[in-house]
Amino acid sequence: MAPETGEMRKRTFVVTRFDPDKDQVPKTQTYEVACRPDWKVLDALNHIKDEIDPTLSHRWSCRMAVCGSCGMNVNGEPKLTCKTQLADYGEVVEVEPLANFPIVRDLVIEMDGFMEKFKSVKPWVIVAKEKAAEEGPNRQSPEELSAFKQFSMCINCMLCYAACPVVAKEPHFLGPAAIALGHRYNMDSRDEGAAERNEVFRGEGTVFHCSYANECTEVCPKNVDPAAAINQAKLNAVVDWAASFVVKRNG
Amino acid sequence: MKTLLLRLEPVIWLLFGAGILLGTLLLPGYLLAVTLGAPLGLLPDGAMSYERAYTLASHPIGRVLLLALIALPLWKGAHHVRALLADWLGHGPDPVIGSLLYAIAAAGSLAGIYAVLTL
Amino acid sequence: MARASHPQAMTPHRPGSTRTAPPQVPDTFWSQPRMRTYLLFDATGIPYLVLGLIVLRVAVALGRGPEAWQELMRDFSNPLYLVFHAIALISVIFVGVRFFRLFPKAQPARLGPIKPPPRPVIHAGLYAAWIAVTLALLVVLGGLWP
Amino acid sequence: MMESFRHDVIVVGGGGAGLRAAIAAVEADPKVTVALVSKVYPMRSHTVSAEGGAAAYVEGKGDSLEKHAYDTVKGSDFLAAQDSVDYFVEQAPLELTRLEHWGCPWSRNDDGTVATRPFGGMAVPRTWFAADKVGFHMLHSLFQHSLRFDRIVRYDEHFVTKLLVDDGAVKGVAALDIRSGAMRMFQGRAVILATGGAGKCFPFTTNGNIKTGDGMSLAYRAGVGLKDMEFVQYHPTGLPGTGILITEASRGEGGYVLNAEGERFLVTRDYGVGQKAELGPRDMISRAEILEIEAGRGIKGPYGEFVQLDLRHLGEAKIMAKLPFVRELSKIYAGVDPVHEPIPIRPVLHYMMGGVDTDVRGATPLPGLYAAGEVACVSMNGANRLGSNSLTECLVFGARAGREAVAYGRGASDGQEARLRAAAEEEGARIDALRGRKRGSEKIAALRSEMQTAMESGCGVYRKQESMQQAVSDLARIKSRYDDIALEDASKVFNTEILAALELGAMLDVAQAIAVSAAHRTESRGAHACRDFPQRNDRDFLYHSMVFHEESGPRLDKKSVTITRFQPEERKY
Ligand SMILES: Cc1cc2nc3c(=O)[nH]c(=O)nc-3n(C[C@H](O)[C@H](O)[C@H](O)COP(=O)(O)OP(=O)(O)OC[C@H]3O[C@@H](n4cnc5c(N)ncnc54)[C@H](O)[C@@H]3O)c2cc1C
Ligand code: SF4
Ligand code: F3S
Ligand code: FES
Repeated sequence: MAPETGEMRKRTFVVTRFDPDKDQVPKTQTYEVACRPDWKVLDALNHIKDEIDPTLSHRWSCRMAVCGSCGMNVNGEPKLTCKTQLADYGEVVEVEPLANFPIVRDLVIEMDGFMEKFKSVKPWVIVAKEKAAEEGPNRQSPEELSAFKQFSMCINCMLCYAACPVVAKEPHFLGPAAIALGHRYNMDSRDEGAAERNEVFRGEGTVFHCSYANECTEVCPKNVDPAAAINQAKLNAVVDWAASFVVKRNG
Repeated sequence: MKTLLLRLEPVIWLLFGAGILLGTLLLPGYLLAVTLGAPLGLLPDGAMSYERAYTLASHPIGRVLLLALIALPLWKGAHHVRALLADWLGHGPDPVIGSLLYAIAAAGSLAGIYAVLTL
Repeated sequence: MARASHPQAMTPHRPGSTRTAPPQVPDTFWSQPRMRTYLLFDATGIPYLVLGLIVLRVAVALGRGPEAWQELMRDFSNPLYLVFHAIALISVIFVGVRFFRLFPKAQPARLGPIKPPPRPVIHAGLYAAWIAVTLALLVVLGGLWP
Repeated sequence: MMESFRHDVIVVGGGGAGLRAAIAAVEADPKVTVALVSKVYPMRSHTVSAEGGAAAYVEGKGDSLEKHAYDTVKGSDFLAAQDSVDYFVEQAPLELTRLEHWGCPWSRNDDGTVATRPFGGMAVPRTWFAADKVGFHMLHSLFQHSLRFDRIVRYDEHFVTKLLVDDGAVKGVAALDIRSGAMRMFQGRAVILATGGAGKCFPFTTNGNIKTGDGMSLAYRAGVGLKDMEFVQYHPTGLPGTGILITEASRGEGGYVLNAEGERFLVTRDYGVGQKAELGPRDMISRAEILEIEAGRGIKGPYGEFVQLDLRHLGEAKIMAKLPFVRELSKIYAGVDPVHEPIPIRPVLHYMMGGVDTDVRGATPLPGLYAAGEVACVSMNGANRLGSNSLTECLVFGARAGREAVAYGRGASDGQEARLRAAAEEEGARIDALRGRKRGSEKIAALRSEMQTAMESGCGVYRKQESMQQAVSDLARIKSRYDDIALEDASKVFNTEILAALELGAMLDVAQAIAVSAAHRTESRGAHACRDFPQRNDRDFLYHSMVFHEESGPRLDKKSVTITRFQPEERKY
């Protein structure tokens, strides 16, 4: 579609391959690709899929860093491949599925466990009495909005799970994105469900598993700062826990 | 034991948090003066004589600070060592190891309280 | 480098799931340069734990009397103790530098009616407190005051 | 034996429209269960990429329902069905309010009320927004809200390949579980299609990889007509090369469109947008850009000529507050920081006004089949959609379709299981035969790009009889070659090659429908601009074009337009 631009550069891609129908364990395969200077890692993968090897499987859709489906480990670091410039890499680029997740096939990981954790923090507005639409929107000041806005920016790309050393070793840990999401609702002035979520936060997948490695925040492509969310959530969970001795809750 | 630990997690985390924050604030002064300055002879004569040390430590503020210097690093240490071992041993924070470490911290803190009160 | 850690880590709940390869988890994070700071941070737990126990001994010695105190001071001049305490000091400083950077954002935007100051202010405040406390302790313990 | 699942309503697609439909259905009846079948996890749906905003009347801003309706009908170049538009504008504020109650982080005014911004073709600022990530926030709010209903059962990463029709009514779908490669049957009394648009028929588009027109093809193959397919929207501000969208909100917030000489040509020259300048409707601005480039006032770049979008005068603070995502996208994908430099832009394919023929209830002529969102054509967009109407459309008509489907299901039968199963098994056999089918000589990627080229040259911003006819015949040829494609991947697990093949099949259906409809309309209306027929011709063409699937090829037909209170007049701003 477009004319050639700038200088093409030859690169070697070392890509994880795994087909449960055939392979016992994942292996790697190398592809030589002449890359445009403005290409992202995802462009190269799509080129491989279209022109070299149609059996390569990977997830992607929006190619604009917002759908969250194209996360992979690139040279060992969790990255959104549609946003990762090849220009920042050398000759050899290693592409693996996101670390810390079981591998379904090639670069595709199993994310159902994540989805369960995601749901377990009750990521919806909990109110004692629901309003009818006819009553009009709630009021929320820009300041109240800013208390949770950052934590609502998560695209569920799961890079933070691939980076977190605790997720790697503790299967039950709720993990950064799920906790950030629960915390997002706890901080929302329209929500009344903090007590319920704090119970989840103190449960099996407890927020206290987090040892503040801050790696989640380092890799997050959307500046959600899940590490901040988790550690705020810890404090809230403690305060809420202490309060539960003072005020007996019904139910 | 696992559930018990889970229940206690908020308290442990609070103690740990206090340890990492307050412990870290207090420790350099103590380390520089008592454990490095005095033995290396960098302090004025008599600064760390028994009488002076005892006077300082037995003052109510002294007792509180001394206890803080015992208990806080213990909790910070126990919690972090548990996390470190989790990485080393290759599975999540282990309840047995955790309990052991927290038991050390708890025992140390209790002993500290006793020692500080009976100065 | 990858090893099967916990294949059940993220269990699928859907009809007809297929066999998966276990997650890629490094044997030890030391093999991952970006994890080293974090590991060192956790590793400072060891000197802290030991320090707590040593200060306990300080308290006990103070309670026992001058002899015990003299013995403790002699021990402290032992190179082993000196080296350990030097390492401990470095650890504490490392913890402070890292943690005082991370601490401000763990403050919720609002705790009930209290609104904490902006993060850079907390950060700077922590450093100021750190220096002040250290100087105060040096002055008092160093015998300059009272 | 093939696994099968039974639910009252089957929703195909987990984007804005699909999620809203599923929620509406379970809320309509406490016993109803819904299967939400989607080829990607719902939060990956392309609704996520919408940036600018969602339109609805707000009190106290000098707005009225009638004004919103008039803007919409005028924007549509009077091809909108006015009953649909009336229902839409009336429901719009309620739907956006519901989303607010469900947690959507709408941007706010200082007094805590919801903020609105101006948008192209809208007479007053009535576009609600959440910075410039509106679709993202709406989709995630909907998805997260949907999680509280256990009666919405999700089947993620299931690719629907066929509608199961029994006794003249739709009774379910057959779907490929992408994960295991197994075929599954979903039985239900009603099916709602919410599969989104088909931008991928074109090479240069704002649409993501999943927007391949599957739902349009499903309905088309089941005998339902596709309506107004020639009307595809070009958005005036896409990044050259990638086609990534720079939202219209950037003009809404005051951005300028400049040519190579730094001239605001929408103001200085007559392109029909009049006073509205940068806030004119998309079709007109896209055409103006093309004319500027043709007149030699474009800037040459590695991906063809472009014009510029200048935000510098807005200042960093405003850009960061209102358009942070625009800044991020420009930096990563165009290498410019809009705070300091203008952004290179050119018209880019964006949206399908046409789609599966439905009435105001979201019902298609085929009993049991409903459609909502971009896949559907309730005819509220006519020949040109106004920016920020379509997100609201997903909610309004998604909800309506959900409720209507439940009501319909109460009186409908289950369909004969054995016959449905036989049809599903047959579909399974077709897919099995296709998987890893080595014989054949055509490559998927090559055919896809030939199709895209044909669409771009035939059905671009400006069209010509000759090039449209060329596209029609090219597509027919590509379609016959499609029967001879070769597939290499024989694995059942997460085989994305077979998905690409199925998607290409769907896109070819849609592309053909677009080209055929376009070629027959020898007038210019809304987004359909013919160089050889520059005038609108209400005498001969004030109707919806319909395309039906026949073995021999697409068959054209027409349908009358519902006109109630706004009579066609010249569209001038
Ligand atoms: C970049 C961009 C910006 C936009 N900005 C705005 C804006 O500011 N304001 C506005 O009003 N509109 C905007 N739009 C338009 C609007 O976003 C879309 O029209 C709308 O989101 C479509 O939603 P949908 O629910 O119909 O489809 P989608 O969100 O596309 O969802 C389609 C769903 O169907 C599923 N699906 C598809 N095929 C199959 C199959 N075969 N089997 C199973 N499932 C399937 C997919 O998995 C997906 O879940 C924008 C569009 C784009 C591309
Ligand atoms: S918190 Fe950041 S890294 Fe984690 S899933 Fe969300 S967007 Fe991705
Ligand atoms: S990386 Fe992991 S340990 Fe905590 S701060 Fe982030 S979740
Ligand atoms: S493809 Fe959507 S985030 Fe990368």
